[in-house]
Amino acid sequence: MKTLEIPVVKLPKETEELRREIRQFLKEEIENGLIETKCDCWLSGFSEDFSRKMGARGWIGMTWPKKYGGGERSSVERYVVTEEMLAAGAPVSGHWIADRQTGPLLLKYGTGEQKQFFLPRIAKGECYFAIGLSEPNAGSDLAALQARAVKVDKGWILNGSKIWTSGAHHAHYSIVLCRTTPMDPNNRHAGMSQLIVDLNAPGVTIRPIHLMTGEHHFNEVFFEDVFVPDGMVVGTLGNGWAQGMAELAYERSGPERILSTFPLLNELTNVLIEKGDTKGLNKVSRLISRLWTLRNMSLGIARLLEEGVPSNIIASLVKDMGTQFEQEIPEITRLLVSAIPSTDSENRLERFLAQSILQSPGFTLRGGTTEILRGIVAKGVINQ
Amino acid sequence: MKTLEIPVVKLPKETEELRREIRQFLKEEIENGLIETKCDCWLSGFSEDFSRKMGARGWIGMTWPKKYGGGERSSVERYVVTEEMLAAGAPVSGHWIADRQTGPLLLKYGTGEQKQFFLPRIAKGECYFAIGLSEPNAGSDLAALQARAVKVDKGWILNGSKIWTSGAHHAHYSIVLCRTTPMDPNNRHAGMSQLIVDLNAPGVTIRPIHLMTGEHHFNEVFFEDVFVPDGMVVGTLGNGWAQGMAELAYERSGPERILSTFPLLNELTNVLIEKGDTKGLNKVSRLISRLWTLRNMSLGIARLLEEGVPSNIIASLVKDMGTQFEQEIPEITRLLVSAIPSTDSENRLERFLAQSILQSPGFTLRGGTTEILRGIVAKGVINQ
Amino acid sequence: MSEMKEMILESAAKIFEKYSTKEVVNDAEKGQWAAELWENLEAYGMLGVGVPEELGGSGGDLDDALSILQMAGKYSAPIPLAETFIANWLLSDLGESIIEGIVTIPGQNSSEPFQLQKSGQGWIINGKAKYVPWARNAEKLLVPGESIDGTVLLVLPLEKAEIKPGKNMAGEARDEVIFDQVYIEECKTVSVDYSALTKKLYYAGALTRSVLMAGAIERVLDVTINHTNERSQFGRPIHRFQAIQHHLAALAGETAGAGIAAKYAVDAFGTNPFSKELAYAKIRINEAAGKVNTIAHQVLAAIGFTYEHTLHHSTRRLWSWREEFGTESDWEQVITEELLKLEKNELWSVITGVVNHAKKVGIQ
Amino acid sequence: MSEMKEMILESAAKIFEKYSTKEVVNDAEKGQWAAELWENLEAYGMLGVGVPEELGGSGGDLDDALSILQMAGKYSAPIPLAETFIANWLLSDLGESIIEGIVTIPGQNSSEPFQLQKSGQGWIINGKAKYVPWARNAEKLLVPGESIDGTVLLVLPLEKAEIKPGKNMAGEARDEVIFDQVYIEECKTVSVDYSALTKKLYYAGALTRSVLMAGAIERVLDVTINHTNERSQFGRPIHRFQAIQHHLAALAGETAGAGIAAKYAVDAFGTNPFSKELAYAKIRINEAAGKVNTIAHQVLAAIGFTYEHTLHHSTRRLWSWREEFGTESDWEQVITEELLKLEKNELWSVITGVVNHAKKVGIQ
Repeated sequence: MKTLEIPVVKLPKETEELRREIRQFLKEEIENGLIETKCDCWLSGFSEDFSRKMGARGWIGMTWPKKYGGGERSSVERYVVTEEMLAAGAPVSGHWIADRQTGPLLLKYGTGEQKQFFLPRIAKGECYFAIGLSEPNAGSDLAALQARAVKVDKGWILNGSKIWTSGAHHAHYSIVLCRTTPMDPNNRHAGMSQLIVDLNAPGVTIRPIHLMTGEHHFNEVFFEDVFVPDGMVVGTLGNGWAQGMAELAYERSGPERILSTFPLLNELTNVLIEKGDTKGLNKVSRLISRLWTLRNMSLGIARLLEEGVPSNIIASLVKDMGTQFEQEIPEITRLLVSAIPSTDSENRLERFLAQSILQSPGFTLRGGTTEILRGIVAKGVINQ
Repeated sequence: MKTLEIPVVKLPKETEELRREIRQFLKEEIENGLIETKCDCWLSGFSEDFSRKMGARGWIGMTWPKKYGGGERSSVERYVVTEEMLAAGAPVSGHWIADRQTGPLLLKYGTGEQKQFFLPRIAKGECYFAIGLSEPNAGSDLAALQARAVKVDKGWILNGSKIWTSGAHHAHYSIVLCRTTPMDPNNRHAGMSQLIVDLNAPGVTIRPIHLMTGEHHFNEVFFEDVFVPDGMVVGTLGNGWAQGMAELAYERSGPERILSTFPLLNELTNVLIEKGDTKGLNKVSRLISRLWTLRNMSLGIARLLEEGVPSNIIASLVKDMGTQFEQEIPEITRLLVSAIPSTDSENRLERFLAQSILQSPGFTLRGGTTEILRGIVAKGVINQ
Repeated sequence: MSEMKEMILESAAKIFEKYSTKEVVNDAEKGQWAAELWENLEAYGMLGVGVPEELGGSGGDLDDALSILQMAGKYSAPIPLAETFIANWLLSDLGESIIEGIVTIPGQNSSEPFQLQKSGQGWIINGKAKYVPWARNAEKLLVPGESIDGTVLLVLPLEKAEIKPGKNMAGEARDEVIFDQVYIEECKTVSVDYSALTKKLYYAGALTRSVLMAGAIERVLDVTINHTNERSQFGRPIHRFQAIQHHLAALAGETAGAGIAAKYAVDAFGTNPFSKELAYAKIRINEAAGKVNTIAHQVLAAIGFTYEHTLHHSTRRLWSWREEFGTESDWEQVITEELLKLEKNELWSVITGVVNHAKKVGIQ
Repeated sequence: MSEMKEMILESAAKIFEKYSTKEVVNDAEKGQWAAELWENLEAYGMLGVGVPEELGGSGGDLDDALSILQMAGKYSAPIPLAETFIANWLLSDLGESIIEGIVTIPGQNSSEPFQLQKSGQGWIINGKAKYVPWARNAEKLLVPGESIDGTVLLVLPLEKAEIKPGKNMAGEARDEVIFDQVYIEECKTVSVDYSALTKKLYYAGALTRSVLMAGAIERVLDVTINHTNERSQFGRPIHRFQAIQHHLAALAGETAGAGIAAKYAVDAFGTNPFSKELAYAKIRINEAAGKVNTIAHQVLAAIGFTYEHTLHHSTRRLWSWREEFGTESDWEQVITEELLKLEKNELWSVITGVVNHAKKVGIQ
């Protein structure tokens, strides 16, 4: 079945050097106590300093044109940086969305000014973006969104609110999907636009949503008569839905859908090797085989996306399977070792285990729930 | 939640003696080469001789009134007989349906003549019944059935066909659910009746449906102008749907939804103990814990049914969970031992493994698919 | 259900409903002792249920006590009720009166016996216990001890102990208790066999966690069903979606399974405190806990993942409790050791509890 | 895809379509040799793909050969194509010409080397091989052998062998071959290292089963999707039910996973016949096989469970093949042995194939 075909990607030799460079950098950061390994670091590991250092090394906006501060490197090299960071549990959440989503969006749809202004700042690791998609009471039904902007002289007046906005309290801007013409119940996807909203603008209120762990990563963002200049409209007015949905393929098949709990798997492997626990390592072997497969799928899709091949179905598939895999790691780990999971523990395994267990419900919810993804995949293969 | 409450059943001391009696009997039958242990024996283990012997010992129709050949024993004692037979993989398929379903149905709805005629024969293990419910193209949508009977002098003329009729080629009669008034699309459940059809009557054709294993257990049964005397209508004309559905609770929570692959689990345990394989036995321990739970649920429902407490929801639950459990046993087994599953193997474990693997798809289909059951359970708990 | 039991449960329900509210549970996580909850349970005699009146209890049977505990699990009650019950059982089994006030026991079977040294009228105590539920709030700690006269069950006052605060994943207090050359004037000791005592603590601990979890699972089911009734998506209540229905069915199955497993464990514990049914139950309920949490969070989606919602009161407790007093692996190993003693084809005898030919099998 | 490859695959597809029909597969199960299928593949040079022409092959590369094999898996082709390919690889790797006619190899790594004794112009052969695919139809058997000169790769004519018929769960011929003091005039022998040879047989066997399974899984997906389009229930095509959609999504996931795993395994085998990627692939595809079968049978319900339907051609093969040349457990053990040699924090190096600081890790 063509829809499910994924190419084999051979990583070029040069990427090996890149990996070693990253690992050396990370080793020093960790040894100097500047960063700390965490599970689910792309949501919960934040460091302005670290983001700036990554920018300085050219590891943000890697594939973008040099004139916008990018590195004009291949998507495979970008992939390598991303997965090395995740495997090490490095604090990458600050620039994550801007690098993964905002950059490509602006490159595709942004005006010259937008590109000129935002991309170099993002690439330096100094300018963060937040996603402005979900709304209260809309849940998975994104098309039900109600935020609206009304045309005024030289710009738009935005009202409404967004929810589950990760990192909004750190971010400088948000790409807000809103209605620029009133909702048509017969075509709920029409009349939406994407606006770049300055989160420091008057009328913007950011309210933390504490997770059940007590941590603060998510926010509710309120827009009350926020003025958005004309120059901050992304792409075509009314085309926001299509533009927003195109982002999703980037979001769904990346290594962050596979590796969120990798630090735990690594630590588990350490412990089992030390104990010489072959039965436990048998389980790890099974997980490696699954990870190997998922990573190859994810790499193949990165290649397809680079080539412009539509990959929404297969990307949805990888997200579904990858996040299940992420969730399985803590469940398998706890049965192989004696550990009392605790976020305060001095024992790495116990700490990673607690982080993984407590964050794991989010894996299969964020960026499209399992239920939504399976619907997409099923419809995709039926219509073959 | 009341719907999910199940009582604790303490098996009376007397049942221990009963168990020993059964085990002694089975031991002799096996040692004398008269029967052979098989997985899924209640579908695929057939022996007229064995059924007759069970009848002679009073192990069929155990709870029925003595005047109808029953033993007036408790439902718990009946449960004990049933589960002992299944655990041993004994050839009980001949009388299975008649004992489990037809007897209780006739006791509840049958005429005096029907009870007088059929029950003693069933209890002797000499008269078998087949279920006449599913039809071609109806699948899980039982209410779509089309078999119909038209009134004539002194009886009915039946036309139509039934499918997936297990054991019809051995059975003497079938309880056929059919329309005695034409289908009303707005009330598809109305106008159905249950008829006792003599499978040797003119106009009845039984065509084998071979399973993918090549075995013959299922049939398609065709009725072409089959005359059914008035005396063979069960219960109230037009009440067939309700009568038929009431049977289902008996069908769904019995030990045959838990123990179909028990002979394999037993053999696996033997092998692992012999090897002193503690990690393997850890897995068995987990399965035992699950089996213990399921059996306690099943026993509790048997008690509820005896007391007349509606238990359709919880019975559906047990069927769903029990059949998943039955399916898991071969999947776990094959990873714990070195074996080449084969129905021809001289090694018991390899033989049971092949039987279990090849029959296992049926477990979660027969008697209500997993999908249907989950719908019933969900609606049941939502409407609390 | 007996009238007595019904009365007890009704009173307990009222107390939990009133004093184990969302706010109380959240405050407890921040370190606030749920004093009103505890005091009311005490005032109504709930803490002494299951212990004969002549030993200071309030009557009723084991089953009554564990029904109260299951309710405590359902209401996420942030108090050492399980620990108090275990202390009661241990003492009353030895014919000793139970202790007034807030009592706790070590939460894992890891602590070495505390050392007692006679010193003048009193004792010098040395010892460490990790992961002690609510040690910071408790007045007494019940632990195995050792003096030159042998091993004892020791009831220690906690005023002079050093307490290092800790918590489990649910934010429940799990503190470290350190006695470093602490002089104590009075302390109750009862001679016991050390290994029997620690085994008893472990099995009783597992029973309490099983029952607490069965209660928490009930709550998760209730919360989830309510959510599917109230929440709409794509224009209809989400329980109309087949995927949600399948989640609910699986959840109901785990709830029913955990419920019956807890019931049988309670029943078995009454006649044999080391019954293998306790192992089966802890395994099965642990297993249920993981599944239930996954399903409930999936159904409630983002909202159930917030601190604001109460779902996590139950789910975080379930994640924590399944690790306390034995994981699935730990208890599997207990069963395995018995299985290894079995003769051929005796598995069915183990399941049914009826051995062939009146012969004894290894497993009890 | 190269033009050459496209051509090969197109021809192969035509042959399988025409000669590996439902009837041929069913007849094969009853013992009928699929002669037309074999002869056509032979006539079109398909059997020699992947072997240089100078060694009797028809050119093309390994990838081409395995693409044909995947198609054979998809069409449930009841012939020893995998065995022929393995024989080809072993011989051509040794610089030997490949063998004409129907060749097979032992289907499990269990057989002891066959014993050769020089006798006049010929040899006396003793040995047993179990579970040999289509031995009853094959002309030659390729096995490890042993003579006083050492271990050899041995190509034995089968006319004089005793063949005890057997079958796997799919009804594919898996026979026992017995040479009991059989005199043979001519038989090809090539000196080889015994353990290298058996390891090669095992790894190559696993590769072929992985690829066959990937093909069979594709077929299962196709059949299942078609069914959900054609079958209606409660008044609508069943693919409209969310539960069915979830089944399809899971099935698609396993299919994609198995497909990519097979591709990478083929790729890896070309450069290293003992690559750990073969282990990963066999594990992952075995795992997929079980899931795929469960899902497909659940979706197709009773109809897919009958002999009349063709679903079982694929599912029974999947159940059989996952046991051949290593279960998940067997291959996990192979990986485990390499993991045990790892230093701390080197797991990621294993996954990426890039060691830190240009240092070698144990696993290759």
